[in-house]
Parts: sequence; structure tokens; C-alpha cells
Amino acid sequence: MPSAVPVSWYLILSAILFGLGVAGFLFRRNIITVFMSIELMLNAVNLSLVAFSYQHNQTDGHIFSFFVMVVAAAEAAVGLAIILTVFKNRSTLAIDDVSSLKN
Amino acid sequence: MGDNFVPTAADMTRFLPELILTVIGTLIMVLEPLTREENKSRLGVIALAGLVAAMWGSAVAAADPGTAFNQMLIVDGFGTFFRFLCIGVGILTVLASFAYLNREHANSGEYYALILYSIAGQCVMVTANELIMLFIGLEISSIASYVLAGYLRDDKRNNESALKYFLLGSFATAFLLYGIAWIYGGTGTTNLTEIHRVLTNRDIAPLAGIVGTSAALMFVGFAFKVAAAPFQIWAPDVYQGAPAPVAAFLSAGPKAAAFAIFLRVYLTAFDTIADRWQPIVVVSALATMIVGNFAALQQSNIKRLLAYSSIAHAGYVMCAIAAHSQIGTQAVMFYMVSYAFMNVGAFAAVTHFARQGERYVNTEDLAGLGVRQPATAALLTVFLLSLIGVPLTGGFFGKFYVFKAALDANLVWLTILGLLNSAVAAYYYLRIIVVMYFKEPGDSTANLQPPAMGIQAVLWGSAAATLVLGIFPSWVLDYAGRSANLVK
Amino acid sequence: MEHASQQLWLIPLLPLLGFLINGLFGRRFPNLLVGLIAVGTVFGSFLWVVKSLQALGALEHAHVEHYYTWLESGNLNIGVDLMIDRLTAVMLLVVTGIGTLIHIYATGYMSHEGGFYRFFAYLNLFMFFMLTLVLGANYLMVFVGWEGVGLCSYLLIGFYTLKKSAGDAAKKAFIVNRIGDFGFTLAMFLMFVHFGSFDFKTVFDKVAPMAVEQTAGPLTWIALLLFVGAAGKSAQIPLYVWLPDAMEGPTPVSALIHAATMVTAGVYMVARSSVIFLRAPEAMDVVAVVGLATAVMAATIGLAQNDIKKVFAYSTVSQLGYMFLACGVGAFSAGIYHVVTHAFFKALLFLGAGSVIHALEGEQDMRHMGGLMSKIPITFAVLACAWVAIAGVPPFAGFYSKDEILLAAHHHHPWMYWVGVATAAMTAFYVSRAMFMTFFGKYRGHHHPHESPFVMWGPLAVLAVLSLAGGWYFKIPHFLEPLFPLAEGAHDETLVYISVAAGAAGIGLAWLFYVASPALPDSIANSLGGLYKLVYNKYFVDEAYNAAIVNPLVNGSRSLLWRVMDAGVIDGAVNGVGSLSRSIGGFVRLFQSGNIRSYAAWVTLGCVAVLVALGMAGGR
Amino acid sequence: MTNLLNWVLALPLIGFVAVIALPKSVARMVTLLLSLVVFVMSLGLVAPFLERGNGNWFVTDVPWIQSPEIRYHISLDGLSLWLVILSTLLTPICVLISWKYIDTRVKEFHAFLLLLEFGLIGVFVSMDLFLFYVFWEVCLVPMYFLIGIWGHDRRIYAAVKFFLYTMAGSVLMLVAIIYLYNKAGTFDYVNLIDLMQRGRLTFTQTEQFYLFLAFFFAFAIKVPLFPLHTWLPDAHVEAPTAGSVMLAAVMLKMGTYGLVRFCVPMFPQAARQNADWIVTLAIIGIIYGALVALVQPNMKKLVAYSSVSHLGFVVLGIFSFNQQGLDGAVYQMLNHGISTGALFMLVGFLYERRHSLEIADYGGVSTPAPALTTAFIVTTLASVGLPTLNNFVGEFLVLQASALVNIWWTVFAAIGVILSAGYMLWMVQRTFFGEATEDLRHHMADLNPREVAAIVPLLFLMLWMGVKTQTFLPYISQANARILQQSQSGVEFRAATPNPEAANGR
Repeated sequence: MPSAVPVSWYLILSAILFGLGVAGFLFRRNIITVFMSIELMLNAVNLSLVAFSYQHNQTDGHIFSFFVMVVAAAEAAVGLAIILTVFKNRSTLAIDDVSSLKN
Repeated sequence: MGDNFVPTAADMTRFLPELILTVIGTLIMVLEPLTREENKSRLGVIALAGLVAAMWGSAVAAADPGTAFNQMLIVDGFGTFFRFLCIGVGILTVLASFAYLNREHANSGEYYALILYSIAGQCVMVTANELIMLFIGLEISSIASYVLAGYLRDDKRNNESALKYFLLGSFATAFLLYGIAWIYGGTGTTNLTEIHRVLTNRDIAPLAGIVGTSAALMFVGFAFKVAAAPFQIWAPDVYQGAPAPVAAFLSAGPKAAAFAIFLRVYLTAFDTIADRWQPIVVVSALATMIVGNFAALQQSNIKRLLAYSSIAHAGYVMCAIAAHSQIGTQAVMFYMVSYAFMNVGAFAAVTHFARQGERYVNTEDLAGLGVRQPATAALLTVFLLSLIGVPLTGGFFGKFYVFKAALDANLVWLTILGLLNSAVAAYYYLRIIVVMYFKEPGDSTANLQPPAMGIQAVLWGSAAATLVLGIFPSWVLDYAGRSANLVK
Repeated sequence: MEHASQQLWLIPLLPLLGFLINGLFGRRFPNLLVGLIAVGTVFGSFLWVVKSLQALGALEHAHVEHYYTWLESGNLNIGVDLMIDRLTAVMLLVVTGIGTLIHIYATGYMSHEGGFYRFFAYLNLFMFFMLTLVLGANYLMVFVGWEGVGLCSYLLIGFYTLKKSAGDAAKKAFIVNRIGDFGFTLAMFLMFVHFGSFDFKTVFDKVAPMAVEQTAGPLTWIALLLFVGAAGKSAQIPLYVWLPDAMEGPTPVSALIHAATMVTAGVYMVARSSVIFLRAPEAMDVVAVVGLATAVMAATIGLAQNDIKKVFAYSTVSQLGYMFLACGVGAFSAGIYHVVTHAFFKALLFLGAGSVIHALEGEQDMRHMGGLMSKIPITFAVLACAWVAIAGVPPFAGFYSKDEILLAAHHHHPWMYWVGVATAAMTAFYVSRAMFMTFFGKYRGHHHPHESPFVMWGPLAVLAVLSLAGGWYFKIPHFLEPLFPLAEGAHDETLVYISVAAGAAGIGLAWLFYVASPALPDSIANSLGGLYKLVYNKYFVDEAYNAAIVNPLVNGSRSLLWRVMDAGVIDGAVNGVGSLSRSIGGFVRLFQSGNIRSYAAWVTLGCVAVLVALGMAGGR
Repeated sequence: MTNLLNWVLALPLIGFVAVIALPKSVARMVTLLLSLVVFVMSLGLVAPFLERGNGNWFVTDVPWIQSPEIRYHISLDGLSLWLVILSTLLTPICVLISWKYIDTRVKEFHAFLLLLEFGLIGVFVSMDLFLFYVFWEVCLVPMYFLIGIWGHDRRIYAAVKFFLYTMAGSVLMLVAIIYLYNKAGTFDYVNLIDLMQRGRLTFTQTEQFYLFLAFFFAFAIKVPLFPLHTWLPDAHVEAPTAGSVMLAAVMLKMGTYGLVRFCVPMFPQAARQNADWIVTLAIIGIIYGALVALVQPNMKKLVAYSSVSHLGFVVLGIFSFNQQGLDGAVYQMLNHGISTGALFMLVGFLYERRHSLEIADYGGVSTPAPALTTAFIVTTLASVGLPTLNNFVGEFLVLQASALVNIWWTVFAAIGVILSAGYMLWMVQRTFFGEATEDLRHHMADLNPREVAAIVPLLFLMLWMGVKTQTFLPYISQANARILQQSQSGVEFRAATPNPEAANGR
């Protein structure tokens, strides 16, 4: 594939996605959305990994991104379970309501 | 890769502890539905056996040091040291957990399995020679511990603890991962030694900005895991909300492993830019100590107090990392051992008197423990004195070596402020002693049962270890010293 | 040392033995045994003094005995050394001789008091320290005795432990003495700094070749500081205030300690240090002026006191002033002469007063006496001897010594002589007043006076003889001539007549006031008004001291130092660090809001900070 | 482990373990006997000094930790000899005076007392800086518990304050110790001094200043030097009698001992350069402590402030840098130990009878309790520095030493001597003289044989130390002479351009 699109564009996109993920975590109030923001951040990283891997002409980055996906899946499984128990106990998914442990 | 894709016997030997832990963990999961409710604690015994076996496995692996799986893992003295440490913490945690689980009627195999998995992850972390392995180990350890933190599904505190730990943990891990991506992008490799080689070679070294960005992002991840300022913010809530034995585990095992990779990455891969990250570690160390110690001053909940204390201790350890030297590494290794014993011991005592539902977790609830249960009180006193850093305890030598390393690196002000901080810390530890011994016995200790066997074992064992470390530190220190130079 | 050891240590040690025996076991002994031990040990000392003096002969040179090293540190070496020279010999005889008499007297006087054994134990302990003071061959030994007699004085003034006033007086005596000792110790320190020793011989040998200091130099400072010590012990201005209060003690104590022996220690010390004083003329002037001022002031106060012991107490202060006047004008031997004669007649006055008080079962106010001449004739007779002696009637004891002093004063500065004469007149007046109020006229009290037993008046008789003949018989100045060369100069007969006449005038005036026309004093007192009040109230010195020193010190310490400085500032700072730490902790805890998103914000902010610090810094 | 000093050091530790292990009923007896045995053994420590003169005797020097090299190096010289014996003497006495006073948790009390003795002896015999620090901190723990468990109403505040104050000082000392090690490669005191003497180990002026300050600060808190003294009144008032006695008699000496042992010979230049303000603080402490003592309504507090005053003399002596000063200071440490220890003990006796420490609650005690009164007065007199009793000797030497340096120091310090008579006698008068109330008479029994046994040795020592100073002083003198010589040669060596101010010690 001719390098019609420079690697730096991917990286910038990745950085924007990552930043959006962070912003999502910071500004969304629903736990599920917040969790999705984390997924977004991981995928932004994946994009970077793949781009770098492509630049270096290696497969390491690709493989790494698969690992990240696997881990993300595992995290999702566990995370959603945790979110479920929280919902069961508190009947709310507003992240700001889960703040009884403090100071 | 192609020709030796199949692991060799040596690879497997060097991977033995992780294999044992995973196999036994899975075995427990399989046995779990087959075990009757009243026999569940037998699964714990299996877990104990597994941990002991893993220790043996570590010893076997250590007998044949070297790399495994195409240099993805490295079995060296440093890694082995932390493997032993993490597995040891696991043993203590399991011992302390029997009573807890029985009393909460929450005995199940998952708990033990999760601990084993988490430790397996930590073992991977500490022997990782490569960023992918590091990430995977970290995640294995973390995901298991997210669940452990929320182990009692119906307990609101457990839920909240787990949720916070999970969300913030994943959030921080994303930064770490992003950092890994950048250094991979900059150097074209994820192998730590390779990265080091690339970074030292002027011709092929990437832009300093890329290396710095990557180091900074990874710093976020590591500092988060060891609860160093300004990323310590999750720790008090999580430790307070988690079951006491789990809090003990979290504050010792994953933390030790995180420090191990912190050291390994920053002293190998990022060794060349040490003069750039050192000031940040210094500031972070100072902030961590101050935040931990001062915030602990006003805590009445012992679990939360110990959480802040564990932040403060992370700060001391950061001082040794800031020293950026072999004796600094040695000091970190020694510190983590002594810290593991005294902290797990203290949490075990908390587990004991908190009783069902963890109703008694305030300092005031300890009133009269010195009269009602002199032995327990005396042992807890040993841990507290060690946490203060009174001589003839492990904590003292830990601090001593840490600050000696810092002073050796000419970090005079850091040392002075650090030690003054430890004087501040004395106040809140002493308050617990005050309540135990100087206050009139109250209702809270009136009907306290004697500690269960497992907890007794943890208390006595940890206290003995704390004192031994305080009187004959060389036994551990020499080993740490010999292993510390392998890092660089 | 030409002479063999005389075992001088036995002299102080015998009373110490008495102290130990009576102090440890006296409680179980009968009074008679206690008395025997006490008197016996002191009398033993007296005998040993006599024996030693005989063995030592003419005492042309000082006889020193070294026993052991008390204190050695670097080049500082202090031995337990005792010494006898002529000055010591005089003092020794006075102390042990009069001491014995007073001990005998006390066995009678104290026979009805509780704590009989305790009293004699203290008294013996006093003798031990007094003899140490006199015998010491270096300043530190003198200081040991000096402090020791102060202690015994403290214990004996406060002997009546149930009386608060006694306790207060005792404490006051000790503390005021401490102020004097402050000077004494500083003098010693300076001495060591300059001469490297405390031994009399070494120090004096080094001082002797030094020139007379025209301006204040080390010698002047040493001399002045020594005098501060002397002023404390010998009750001179401004440290005399303790002595009148010291009369709270039993009367034998007043006689022995606060008249005959201890209070003259200051004079002894100044005389002992004459080598230094003679080379510090400015210090000498100070001594003379302070002595004279004390003499006058105490005499005026004595004029208006009604407590018989207070009168004699102020008299003692006044007479001590005379002695210092003598020393100050260079007539050391006259000073010591007066020490001796004063010891005779003042001990007699006090013991006689004690006898009166004893007769009246504790009454001390002269307004409640009168007409006792016939009721206790022996007491009157012996007191009359003291009366003539102190009033300066020739040829009795006081006349000789006072005469010497006044002549020397005239030689130094004539105005000093005239003030001294005025004081002599006042002295004669107040003693006569006391005698007239006590023994003449009508009895104004309500007790039934009875004469004292023989053990009490026996010693009085001996003292009476000494008061009458002592001055003429013991020519102290000649005896001391090797130490203190007599001042040359014509013996002006006129001056002697004037002083005798002044004494006579004093007696006459007193007779006029208190026998001939008893209403006169009151009307004069009324007409003088404020002045009388001032004198009657002792110039309000105690009150002034309290207001100017004691109260500010105590109140200042309490409110300023303790409450404000210690509890407020220092401990406040310490606790402030504590509460500051807690507030820092409280502040830090504010970040722990419990809100996950805010936590994430912190993580993000931290990340940005680290990125800036690490990433950007490297980008440059 | 064959030499006597090791046994003297080890027995209290063995006792500590034994008392914990043995049943409660025998705790007192075991502790008493054991501490007596230790005392008798410690008397044997004098032997080599008598036979062979001054030196470092009973040296044990074995490695403890390899890296960094920390050695179990202990020995005894004239400086530490009497302090060790003071510790061993007071421990059995403390058991005696606690016989009735301590009736709760008897076992722990005695265990802590023995642990304290162990720590104290250790501090005085350690020849390795690290070892010294270890013992220094070890002392802290038992005293903390003694105050906190068996103390009076505000014991918790006092105990924590005591611990934190000391800790704050000692961490700085730890920094300095580590710094020294990093620089010299050894913790060994003898080695360090030797290296300095031979010029192998030198410091810049700044280095020396900060090192000195770090050590000094730790010691000054312990002394305590004004204005770091406020922990002392609280600790003393709240501690049980035995705690007060040990604290006043021995523990405060750790600070002054440290000054003599470490600050003066190791950092001679800095010590001399800083002498001015240190002496000023010492003198302020002397006068200030005395004035504040004057107005205390509480006996223990009064005695505590008097300690501040008395220890000012010790510091003054040390920083006079001459033989008399050091001798006087060390002698004064012992004196203060004996006489203030005895004072606290006697106040404790009063407390046991009347359950009050307020002077106002007493008055006229001499009538029902003459022996107690006598003992108290003798002790008081010792404390106010009456010649023939012990304190005089120390104060005299110190004042003389300061006079050799600067007579004004002496003038101001001597004011403290005047004041001491004031506060002590005032207390005596208000407590013992006057009419006793019926209630007081009823409660105030005279000394019993046990109490006599506890107090008489101290009274005897007061007299002996006042009259026969040669029993003690020569050994102290010789040790001090060596320290002084080390400190002087250090100054000469390093002062390439002699600093006139440092040279004459002003």
C-alpha cells in the first residue's frame, strides 16, 4: 500500500481518540458510558500500535493490539459484572452517586 | 521466531510458578461446584498448597536463571525475589482469609482462585522483560483484584470499592498502554534491553520528546499502581471498601509487583534519561509522603488509616527509586519485604477484630485490646512500631536503607523531609497503641473471640519476620544486594 | 609546716559527731543525755582549740594541715585543708567558748520545748560548719562552712515548724544569704581566673606584689564581690532584711548565730582577705560607707521597736555596720576586736532577753514588761553589764573596740567619725530604752515572772564578766598585729571624750524619756508623725523589696513566663505544629471527594503535569 | 559474650523476656532480684579502672550487619562508667518504689522497666553510631508505655508528646549518621574519631555545621534545652513515680551524654562556633526554668522545671570547652540523676499517701512524717547546691569553667543558683511546715522500711558524692581529657587560617 496517508495522521487521530476517551470519562455521568470511554482509549492505543507497526514494517504491534483487544474483552466482562452488582445494590447508574467512601 | 516457536523445557521451567498457580487456580474453580458448602475451606488449603508449590517452582526456576519465550520473560535474582515476595503475600492473605470468609458466609473457591490468578499475574509482571508481557501480567493481576475488591456482591462498600478500582485502574492502564505504544513507535521494539540499546545509541535514538512522552505516560500507569502522588487518589477508597484481607493483599502484593516493574522499566529502558525522570520521582515521592501521612492524621477508620499509611510508605520507597542506584534498588527490595509483613500483619489484626460485616473498624473500637487480648495487641504493636520505624523492627531497616540510598544520591532535603514525615507518621500509629493500651476497655472488645488459627498464624509469622528483619536484616538484604545489580 | 599535725580536724568533727548521735538517735535519749552530748562535744572542741593553740605557741606563721583532695579537675585542685593563724585563733576561741556557754544555757532554755534533740543536733551541726568556716585554709572550705552555717541558720530560724512566720523568716534568711553567696562565689571564680587557686596562701602571695589599684580592676571586683557575700551573711545594706526576721528562732539561736558568731563571718572573711582589700581602695570605701550607713540606719530603726529581740536584732545590724566601717577604713584588727567584744555583750543581751522572755513565758513585747528589776534580779544584773558594755561606757568591753573603730574612722575621714558618734549615741539610747522599759517602772504584763535556773544564769554570769572586762583584758589589736599592722597616728584624747559623752547623752535621754517622764516619747512620736512612722515601720524596706523585686518576679514568672511564654508561646508552637499538621491533613482529605470523575480528573491533571515536566522538557 | 559488660547489658533483656514469660505473681520479685544482680555486677565494672586506669575497657566488637557494616561494638570508659551504674542502681530502686504504687498490669510494668534499663545501658556503652541510634530509640518505647499506661490523667497527651518530640529530633540525627557513613564508610565511633584525628576525614564548614546541628538538635530535645523543653513537664507530671525517676535520673542524661560523646569531639569547630547561642539558650534555660518552677502549684511540675534549670548547667559546662566544664557537666549529670531522682521518688511517696500533687493540698507534713521530711529536706538541699552535698560540686565546676571563658556567663548562670533556693525552699515550707490538717495527719504515715531502703542509698550517695569526689571524678576527668584533646586537635588540624573567635572559645 502506497503511503498515501502519512503515519502521523493516524497518530494524530489516535491522540484525538484517546483525548476523547479521557474527556468522555471525565464528563459523562453514566457508568456504562464512562466504561465505554475507556474502551475508546484502548482502541485509540490500538490504532497507534498498528500505525507504528506498519511504519516499522513489523508484526509486533499488530500482535500487541490483539492482546489489547483480548484484555479489553476480559475487562469488559469483569467490568460489566461489577457495574451490574452496583446497579443491583443502588439501583442507579449515575457515577456521581457512587461516592460514599470518601475523605 | 518461527523455528523455536515451540517452547523449550527451559522455557517451561522458568515459567513454572505461573503454570502452577494457573493450574491450581483452575483446579479450584473446577472443584468449586463439587465441594459442599461446609467443606469450601478445603479449597483454601489447596490454594495454600498451590502457593507453596509455586514457591518451590520459583526456587526451581531460579536455579536456572535466564530468559524464556524469546526473551519475553527473564528469570533473574530480581524477578525471583519479587516472585517469592508476591507468593508469600498470597500465603499470608489466604491464611488470613479463612476466618473472614467463614464469618461472612462467603466461602467459595473463586476467592482463592482469584488470588492465585492475581499472583500469577504479578509473577508475570516481575519477570517480564518485555512491555507486552508487562501489560498482560499487569492486567491479569488487576482484573483478578478488581473482582476481589468487590468480593461480597451484596456489600455496598465492596461494590463501590470494586467499581472505583476497576474504572480508575483501567483508566490509568490506558495511559500506560499509550506510553507503551509510543516507545514502541519510537524504538520499534517492546523488549526492555532492546529499548535500552536503542536509546543509548545516538544514531537510532528517537526524538527526546517521544521518549519523554512515553516515559511520562508509563509513569502515570506505574505511579497509579503503586499509589504514588498525584495518582494515589483511588487507594484510600478502595482499601477501605474492600474486604480487610483483600485490602491487605492489594496493599502488599500488586504494589510490590508494580514497584518491581517500575524499577525494571525505569532502570533499564529509561535508564538513559534518568536525569530527566529523577526530579519527577523526587517530587512525587515528597508529595506522596506528605499526602499519605498528613491525611492519615485525622482518620478514625483503621482501614482507611492503613490505606493512607500505605500511600506514605510508597512515598518512602519512591525516595529509594529517586536515588537511581543499585543500593536504591536493594533498598526498595528490602523495604517491600518488610512492608509486606508489617502491613499484612496489621491488616490481619484488623480482619480479626472487625468481626462480621466489618462493624468494628474504628480506632476507638480497639479500646482495651491490650487488656482483653494482650497477645493480639502486642503483635499489632510490633507491626505498628515497625510501621513507625522503631529500631529492631523490619520497618526501621527498611527506612534506614531507603534514606541511606537517597542520601547517597545527595538527595539531602528529600531525606530530611522524608524522615520528618516519618516522625509525623508516628502520631497516627501511636494513636492506635494509645487506644489499645491507654484507654479504658470498652464494649467493643468485650465479646471479642480469640483470633482464629489462620489469623494467629499470620500475626505470629509476620511479627516474627518483622523482628527477624529488624535484627538480622542481612539475611534478606544480602540476597537483595546480589539481585539488585542485575537490573541495570 | 614547722609544727607537727595538731589533728585540727577534731575541732569541727566533735560537734559533727554530736550532731550525728543526737540527730540519729536523740529521739530516744532523755533530754539530759542529749544536752550532755551536745555541750560535751562543743566543750571538747574548745579544749582541743586551747590544746592546739598551746602546742602551736606564738603562731608567727599560719599552721596548715592538709587531709585529702576534695576536688580535682584540670589545674583546679582543692584540698580539705585547715589552718590556724592568729586571726583564726581569736575566732576559734570566741566560737567555741561562747558556743559552749550558749549550749549550756540552751539546755535550760529549751527544756520545755518539743524537739529538744533536734534543736541540739542542729546547734551542733552549726558549730561544725562555723568551725569549718573559721578553720578553712582556702576560700572553698570557707564557703563550705559559709553555706553550712546558712543552712543551720535556716533550720534553726524555722525551728518552730508549726509557726508560719518562722518558716517565712527561715526561707527569707536562706534566700537573702544566697544572694550574698552569689557575690562570694563570683569572687571565687574571678580569683581562680586570675590567680589559679583558692588557697589563701597562694592567692595572697600572688596579690601581695600587685600594685594598689587606682581604678577598678580585678582586685576591686573581687573585693566588692566578696563584700557582697559578707553583706549577705553579716546583714549589711541592702541585704540586712533577713536578720530582724531571724528572731523567730529560739533565743539561744539568736544569741549564738545571729549575734555572736555566724553574722560576724562576713567581717572575718573581709579581714581574712585584707590583702586583697588593701589593694582595692575603691572597694574599701564602699565597705566603709555601707558599714556606716547600715550602722546609722539600723540604729534609727532600733529606736522605735517594741519587741525586745527586734531591738537587739537591729542593734546587731548596727554593730556589724561598725565592724565593716572598721574594715573599710583599714582598721581590720579593730573590726575583729569589735567582733569579740560584741560577741560577749550581744550574746549576753540576747541570752538575758531570753531569760526575760523565759521568765514571762514567751512575752517579747516590752510594752508588756516593766519593773522586772526586783522580780528577776540576777537577770537584771547581768543585763546591766551588757548595757554598759554596749553603751560604750569606759572601761567596759564595748568602749575599747568602739573607740578603736571611731579613731580609725576619724583618721580616714572625719565625717565618718561624727556619724559614728551619732550612732553611738543612738545605740546608747535604744539599749537604755530597752533596759528602762523592761526593768524600771511598773510591771505592765499579766504573767508571773520567775527567775531562770542556774544553767541559764550561770553562763550569763560568765558572759557578764567578759562584757565588763573583756575589752580591757583581751588586747586583740596587738595580738593581731603581725597580720594587720596598727595604723600610726596620734591617739587624740578629745575624740574619745566626745564619743563617751555621746554615749552618756544617749543614756540620759533614754532615762528622761522612759523613767522620768514616760509621756514624752508618745508626744514626740506624734509631733514627728511621718518620720516616726517611717522609722517604726523600718523604712518600709521589706515592703519595698516585695513590691519591687519579689512580687514582680513571682507574678511575672507566673503570668508572663509560665502562662504566656511556656504554655502559650512555646507549647502553643508545639501544639500549633500538631494542629497545623491536622489541618494540612484535613485539607488533603478534601481532594478525596469520593467522586470517581473527580479522581479521574486528578489523574488526568497529574498526567498532564508529568507530561509537561518530562515530555516537553525533553523536547527542548 | 564472656565479658562482664555484655552480661550487664544482656541480663535486663533476658529479664524482659523472662518477666513476660513467667507468671504475674513473681514479676516483682524476679525483676527486683534480677536488677539487683545487674547492679552488683555493674559494680564490678569499676575494677579495671582501679587496676589499670582509664581507657576503653570491656570492648566487644563483633560484626552485626555486613552491609552497611554495622558492628556490635561496645565498651566502657570513664564517661559512661558511672552513667551505667546510675542506671543499674535506679532500676531496683524503681521496683521498690513501685511495689504498692503499681497495682495494675504488674507484669508489663516490670518488663518495660527492664527493657528501659537495657536501652539505657546500651546507649551509654555503644561505640557504633548505628548501635547507639538503635538503643536510643529502644529507650523510647518502654518509656512511652510507662507514661501512657500507668500515668495520671493527661498521660496520653504526655506520652505522645514525649514520643513525637524525641522522634522529631532523632530522625535528624539519623540523617546525620547516615551522611557520616556515606562519607566515612563506617559507623564505628572509634574509627570515625581516628579518621578525623588523622585528617583522613574532613568536612567543609557547612557540612560540619549541619551535621553538628542534626546531632545537637536530637540531644537538645532530650536534655531538654530551652525552648525545646515543653515535653518534659508534661511527661514528668503524668508519668508514674518510677517513670519520672528513670526519666529524670537517666533518660535526660542521654542527651547530655550525646553532646559530650559525639558533638564535642566529632564536630569541634562547629561546636565552638555555635557555642555562643547554645550557651545563651542554656543560661536562659537556667533562669527561665527556675523562674517558672517558682510559681508551679504542682510539685512534680516544679521539680520538672527545676530539671530544665539544672540541665542548663550541664550544657553550659559542656560548651565551655575546658576540663572543669566537662568534668562539672558530667558530674552534674550524675548529681542530677541522684538528687532529682530522689526528689521525684519522695514526691511519689507523698502522692501515694495523699493522692495529690498539688502543693496546696499539703502543709505540716513534718509533724506526722518526720523521717520523710528529713529525707526530703536533705534532697532539697542537695538540689539547691549546698556544699558537702553532690550538686554543689557539679555546679561549682561548671560555673568556674564558664568563668574562665566569660565571666558574664557565670554571673547570669549563678542567678539560677539563687533562684533554686527560692523555689525549692518555698515548696518545702508550704508542704512540710505549718499546722497539719486532721485529714492529712490521718493519711500521712512516715516512711516504711521499703521506702527507707529505696531512699537511703540515694541520700548516702548525695553526701558521698559531695564529700569524696575523688571516688568518681578522676575517671570522668581522664575520659573528658581525652575528649577534649580529640576536640582540640581537631580544631587545630582543620583551622588552616585560625579563626580567632573559635580559638578562644567565644
